[in-house]
Amino acid sequence: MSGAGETPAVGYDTGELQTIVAARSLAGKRSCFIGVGRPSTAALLARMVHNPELVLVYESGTIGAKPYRVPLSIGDGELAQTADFVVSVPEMFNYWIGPGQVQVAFLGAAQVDRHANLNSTVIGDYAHPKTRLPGAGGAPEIATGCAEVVVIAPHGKRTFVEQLDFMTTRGDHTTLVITDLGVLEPRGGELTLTTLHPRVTVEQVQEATGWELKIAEQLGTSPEPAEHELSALRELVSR
Amino acid sequence: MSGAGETPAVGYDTGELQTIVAARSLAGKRSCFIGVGRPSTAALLARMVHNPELVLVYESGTIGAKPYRVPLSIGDGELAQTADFVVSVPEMFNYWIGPGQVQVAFLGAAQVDRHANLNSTVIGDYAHPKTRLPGAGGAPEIATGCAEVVVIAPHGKRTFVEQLDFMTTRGDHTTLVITDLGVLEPRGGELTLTTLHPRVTVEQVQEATGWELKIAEQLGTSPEPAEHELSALRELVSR
Amino acid sequence: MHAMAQAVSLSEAIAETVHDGDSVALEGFTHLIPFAAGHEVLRQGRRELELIRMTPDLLYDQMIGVGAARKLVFSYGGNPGVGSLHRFRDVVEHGWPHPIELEEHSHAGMANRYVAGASKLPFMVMRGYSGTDLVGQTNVKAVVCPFTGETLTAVPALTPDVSIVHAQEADRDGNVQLWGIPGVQKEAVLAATRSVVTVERIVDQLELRPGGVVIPGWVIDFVALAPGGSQPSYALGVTERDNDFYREWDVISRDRDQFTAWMQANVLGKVAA
Amino acid sequence: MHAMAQAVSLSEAIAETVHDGDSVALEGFTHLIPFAAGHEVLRQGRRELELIRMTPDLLYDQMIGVGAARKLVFSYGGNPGVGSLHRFRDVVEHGWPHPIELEEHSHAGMANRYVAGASKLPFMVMRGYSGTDLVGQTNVKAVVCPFTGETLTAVPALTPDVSIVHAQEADRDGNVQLWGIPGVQKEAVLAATRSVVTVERIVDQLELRPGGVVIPGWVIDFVALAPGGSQPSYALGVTERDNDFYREWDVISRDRDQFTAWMQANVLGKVAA
Repeated sequence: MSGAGETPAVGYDTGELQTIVAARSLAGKRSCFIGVGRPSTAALLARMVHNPELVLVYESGTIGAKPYRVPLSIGDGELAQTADFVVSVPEMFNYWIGPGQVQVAFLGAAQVDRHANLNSTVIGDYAHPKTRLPGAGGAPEIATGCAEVVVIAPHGKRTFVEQLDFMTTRGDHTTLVITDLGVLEPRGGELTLTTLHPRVTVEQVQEATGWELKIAEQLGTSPEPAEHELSALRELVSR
Repeated sequence: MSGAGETPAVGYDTGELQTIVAARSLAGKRSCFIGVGRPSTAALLARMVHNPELVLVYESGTIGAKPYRVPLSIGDGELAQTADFVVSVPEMFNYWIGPGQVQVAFLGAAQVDRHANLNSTVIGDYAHPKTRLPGAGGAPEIATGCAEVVVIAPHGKRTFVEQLDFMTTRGDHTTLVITDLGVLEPRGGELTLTTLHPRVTVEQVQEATGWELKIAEQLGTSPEPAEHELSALRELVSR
Repeated sequence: MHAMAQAVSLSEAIAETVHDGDSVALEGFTHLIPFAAGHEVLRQGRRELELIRMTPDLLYDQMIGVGAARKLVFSYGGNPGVGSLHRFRDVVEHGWPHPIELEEHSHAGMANRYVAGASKLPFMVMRGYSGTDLVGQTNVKAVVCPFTGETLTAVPALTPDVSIVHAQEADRDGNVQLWGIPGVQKEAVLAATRSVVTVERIVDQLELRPGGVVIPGWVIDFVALAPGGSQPSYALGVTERDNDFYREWDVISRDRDQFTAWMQANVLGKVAA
Repeated sequence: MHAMAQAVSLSEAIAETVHDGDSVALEGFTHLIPFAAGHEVLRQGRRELELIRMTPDLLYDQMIGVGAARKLVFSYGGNPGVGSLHRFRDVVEHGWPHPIELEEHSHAGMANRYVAGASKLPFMVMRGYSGTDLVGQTNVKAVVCPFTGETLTAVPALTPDVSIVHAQEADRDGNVQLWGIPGVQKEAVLAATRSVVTVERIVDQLELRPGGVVIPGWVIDFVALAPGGSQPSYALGVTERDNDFYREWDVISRDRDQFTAWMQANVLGKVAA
């Protein structure tokens, strides 16, 4: 999708790679629903490098936002000022997200299970949690409304768990899980390692996953970040 | 409410009187929902003479419209141009009319029964009507959403009928029925003649009503149109 | 998932989207009624249509009168401020030119049916219909609130095969903006399987207006330029409502032969824009 | 039926509308969060509140942290883009300063609950919740579509005793206009029994803006001038979001004593505007 035939970059970190791989997944897509943090960075990078026409949708109500900087919140003023149009929160969920008018969603989570179900509510017991997380927000309906859901999460046993402490969001529509080690895709209803990032081994990924991970027979390797991808990303985050 | 102590007008017609009486009923009201024709004329007259702050609401979505001329349709451009704000039709019915945010509604009808139920659908049998009328429009939900409903209709046996051919709109919220002969009000669940227009007799009203009409013990008389009411009305319709 | 709206001629947009037997909603609440598009549907000879529209108005009087409709789904069939729609009355009262099926609602019901369609929900809940004779002549059901036990009314989603609306302007990517009375046009487009928006003008870039409603090009199939395309209705700020014609229609449409001659001379016999 | 909104001081508006034990919604989705009004509620010493808000944000972290809440009804309790709300975590994880009840929803659920409240309907229908663990921790029920037989989710109406929102401007009759991200503010005001709108400025006449949302004075109880009243959130075109403070809050709020001192110095010990 990118990288091939380009000058490969050197000296990037795994977070940068993860962002770049996520951005590549938006090539050719019409519209993407994004939250804050890495998903937002990846989607802005996609608009810079792969897909200048990509329509960015934030749950705050801004449709077609074109932020110059990575916004801190999903409601920063720049999002409203640069949007094609802005709608109320009820309209956002009822007319745009629920009916599937937004093609792709980028979501994060504290825990992911083998069916790509997500937990963003609590670590531990709901009534007496070890860690209270922010909660559902827009994720449950975004995950069932959008046709394609891309989960972006750090790969480790605390995140990729055998059993969620709380099932906040269903994984039925998940098409990709992009981590800092590789890419998982649903195959036969279960997340399967299909792509390794450069220099990552299957054993490393299995070690960072809380269940016995299915491995695809044809295991791909993510193309190295191209120089122009990495420089665009760094320029973006420095703004 | 008006007229008393004013110079009485001479040489008006019964339609003008009906409009003037309807306009007086809007003194002290916050907001009024209106359709086209006489109700619209009466509400504009009310803003000229009795209640300059009256908020006019048309089902087309215009809230706080201030038309200079009596509009031909409920969607004339002047209504949108002069409105405090304009909303979509779903918002009009769901947020403004249904919850009772609009205080008074003016409605017309082809048939009215003794409970102030209205027919604006068909004369004759529904499947094979003698006369097909326009139908419900906004009336049914306006009539149950607004706290006070004022029906404005010509007084005759074709209109004031023993039995509606079709019950389009429920009369539960009706507070006044203003005709060209007098005013009816619900008393004990049944429309009762409470006010006669000048020089109209009870017998005339009974003759023009298709059921045995209840007559209030204390029967009032509508004040004659004041000169300033009639001149304002004539100036309004001449615009 | 739609591709970006294609800007095409009106005749191409209609030919690509409207087929015999389709359910078709041409919306616009008094304002922005898509007359030019409706006339093109007639010129292309479409028949057996299920015509959906809150306020049939003159346009559906014309479409019904030439025999294009199999069914009418509506909530107010009058000539606003003037009186009857004579072709609508004639088809209901005398079956001319051929009988059609009626499905009749209130405005609140129709509006919520479009909301359900736009939301891709099978129904919406509302208060209304109950205790009226409309219940027996329409398509609503009771639904009980699971919290309070109150019985409310459920109206089924409207999901037209095609929705057609008119707007003041589109940009070169097919993003549309309309302003003034917005009616149910956004909902109609979002609820439909296919959609056409006719516009007064194409601009380089939409400049958002007070009260402006944007419908993005990626939920529209075709955008077609049709200046004056809502006349005798109007496009606020561009054209004016031809109230005189609304009154004249009362005369033209009263008589079958006069109506037929008028349609031949002014609609059917004209060349597509 | 409301009388026209009265323009009063913020302290009077809060004193007239917010009482101990009330259910109170202070809305504003990232944008236009009514901080000044919330701080005034705290200065007036209100307790046992049922605090309703889609995104509790820093304001509810503060209100929960000083012990004003009996219950929190919400859908996302985080510091947007920064991380945790530490006072919210502390009350849930350790019951400090005292345990509170949680009622937790999704954004779509909360938004539709406000829609139901604004529409004076007992519930709204949506797709969501089913198949998640949220069902067991919240207040939703199943409802069956009477047309298709599909099982959907019913969410109950939100009808706060008081809703408080912030807007850019009001005119002298208390008509309010806000623009930028409109969130659920209109719905929150329409759903409430009593309402307060704080504004950046009073103008002679509202001039409608692109994206402007008008809330007429006749559905508002009190309008109060509160320039900068949504800081560290913002009012588009008037103030800027203080992203640095959102980051600082992560430090201030981590420690109970530091939080308490900060609140005393910056909120509770200040004189009402």
